[in-house]
Amino acid sequence: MTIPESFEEDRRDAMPADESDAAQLVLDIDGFEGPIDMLLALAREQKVDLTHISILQLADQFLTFVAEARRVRLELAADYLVMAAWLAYLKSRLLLPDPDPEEPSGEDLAAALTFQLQRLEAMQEAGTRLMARPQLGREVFARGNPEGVDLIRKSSFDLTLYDLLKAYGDFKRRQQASTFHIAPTDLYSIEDAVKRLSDMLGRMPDWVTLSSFLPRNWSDGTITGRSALAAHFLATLELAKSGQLEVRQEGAFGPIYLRRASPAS
Amino acid sequence: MAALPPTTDRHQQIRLIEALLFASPEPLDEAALGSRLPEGTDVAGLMAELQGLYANRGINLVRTGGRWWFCTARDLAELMRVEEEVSKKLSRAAIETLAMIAYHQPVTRAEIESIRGVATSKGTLDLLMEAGWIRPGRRRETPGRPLTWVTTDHFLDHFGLDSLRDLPGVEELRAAGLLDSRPMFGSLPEAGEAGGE
Amino acid sequence: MAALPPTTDRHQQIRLIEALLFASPEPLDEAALGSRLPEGTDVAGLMAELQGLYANRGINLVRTGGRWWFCTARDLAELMRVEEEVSKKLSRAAIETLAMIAYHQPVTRAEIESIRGVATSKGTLDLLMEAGWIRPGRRRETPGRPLTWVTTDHFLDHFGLDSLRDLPGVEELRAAGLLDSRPMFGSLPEAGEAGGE
Repeated sequence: MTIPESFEEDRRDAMPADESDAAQLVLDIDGFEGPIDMLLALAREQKVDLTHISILQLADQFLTFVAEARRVRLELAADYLVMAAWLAYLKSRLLLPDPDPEEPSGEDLAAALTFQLQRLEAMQEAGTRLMARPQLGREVFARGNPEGVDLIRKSSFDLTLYDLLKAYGDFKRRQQASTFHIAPTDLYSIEDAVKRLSDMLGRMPDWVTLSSFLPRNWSDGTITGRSALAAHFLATLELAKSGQLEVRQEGAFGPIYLRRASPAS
Repeated sequence: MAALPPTTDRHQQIRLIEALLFASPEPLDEAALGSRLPEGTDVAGLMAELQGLYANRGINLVRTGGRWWFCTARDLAELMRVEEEVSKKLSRAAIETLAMIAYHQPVTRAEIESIRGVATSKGTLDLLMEAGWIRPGRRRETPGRPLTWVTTDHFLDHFGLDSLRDLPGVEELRAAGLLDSRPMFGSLPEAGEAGGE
Repeated sequence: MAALPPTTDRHQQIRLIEALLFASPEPLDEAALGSRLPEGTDVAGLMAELQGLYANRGINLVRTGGRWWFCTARDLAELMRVEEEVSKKLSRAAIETLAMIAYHQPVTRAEIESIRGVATSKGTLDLLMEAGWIRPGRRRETPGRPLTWVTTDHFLDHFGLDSLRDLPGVEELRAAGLLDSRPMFGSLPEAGEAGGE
């Protein structure tokens, strides 16, 4: 890595110290900007041009790292787990004959990964080169005390787009803060939903949609309305689990029907 | 490029003095300049040479109160004098009002007041109109036919926007960090989100 | 003393340009300079001559983003360098994000994330925008109409670039196909929600 760790902004919690190599690697995760950045660092260790790296070896190294991290119970960001799953898939595609001509071949996938690594490397180098240029106010200076000549016909108000957006953002935030001040007390609890469903089910022996159980004025798509829906859905699962209720759904996103569990079934 | 250590060479010494005076927000005396040069350097001699170099230029090197500075040539003063406009800062209320009009246009003054929750002074709208950023739009066809306000083309020019559609929406402001909501509720989508259009 | 009307004489024209650029708090384009000179004046020719006059001086005449300004000579950087306050140091994430925007512009946040393979932490874009280096560009005419980000003229000034074509290595990167911001394969892992925060 050409850039010292002190540049990092996305530090994760420090890991407990351990003598093993794995812990050493684990400690190093602080130095990476996500899984592709880590893969790039591993690839550089192969000390060949990125187009000639061994993708298999790279995948193995990464998978070993993830396995070790799990062994020492390090909580990895989801990005790393997704990448590990993808690399395992890539590995299988590289090692096994292609089962399905419709899907991209292992070589195609490896090429895509190589490109991704090259592209990130290019941008990391570009960033370094950019920052190495003489910068205004650091190595190069404009006139220290310009008298000012108003030449360009422009508004005399000193307002940038940033100021404008910031003002709107601040306003929105204040508005949200006041909205949310009372919102939490309106959320529907699962306990309430279980109680409500249990009370009503006794009177409804036949299939009824879940939504018809929702309290009036709570099915309007607001946060509180959605909290009622979520609470009632969880309550449904809870009651089904304890055998008090049967649930039926025709297909994904279809309406959910419930009825009192008949003692016979 | 790696320059020669400039302090050893007379030409480089002059160049350094030139750059230092140019970048300094205030005039510098010879002691201050000398502190950037090797001990024993003939600063006064260098200054005289530099002054000569600029004698006929549009910028002159002058000394007042024992301190040196560059200034524009006196004889150009007549041509340099332009209607000197001081750049003014807008009040927070004015910036917010402009943001409301930008995001909610066409919008009436009463609507701006109800969104912001405070009264808008007539002066604020006048100021924004004077800056050329807003103009009256159509009247709203409601009782009292109130005037609406919209932004101008000059508004787009000033902020480097191609069209009003290029104003970031609320979600994008949030994503850019301009709307750091409290973490607990940050993930909850807002009820009845207006989307900032 | 009353000077000759300087606009009729080439030397005086150059002196006036010199003084105007020297006094202006921001870079000026040739149109702005030309508006102070008689119609039909060869401003570009005058600029070339003036630039030549300052080529070896401690102050140089430079053009970035199509606008002219004086600044201290690059080769004096070592002697002029001011230590940055620690707070001004950019994070690696911010530098990388700035490079993505500079080289891939206009680029959406999702594209930046797909190239970096990690979610953009809140505040990174905010920071770059506050520095005056980036701004929102046009929306992409694709589903969701995402906002794009582009660099500003101030970005060019700050890094001493005449235009985006002068970004270090940009032609080689383009020729190597590395400035393609499309995701390569749908099957490549996308930056997850959880990453990088």
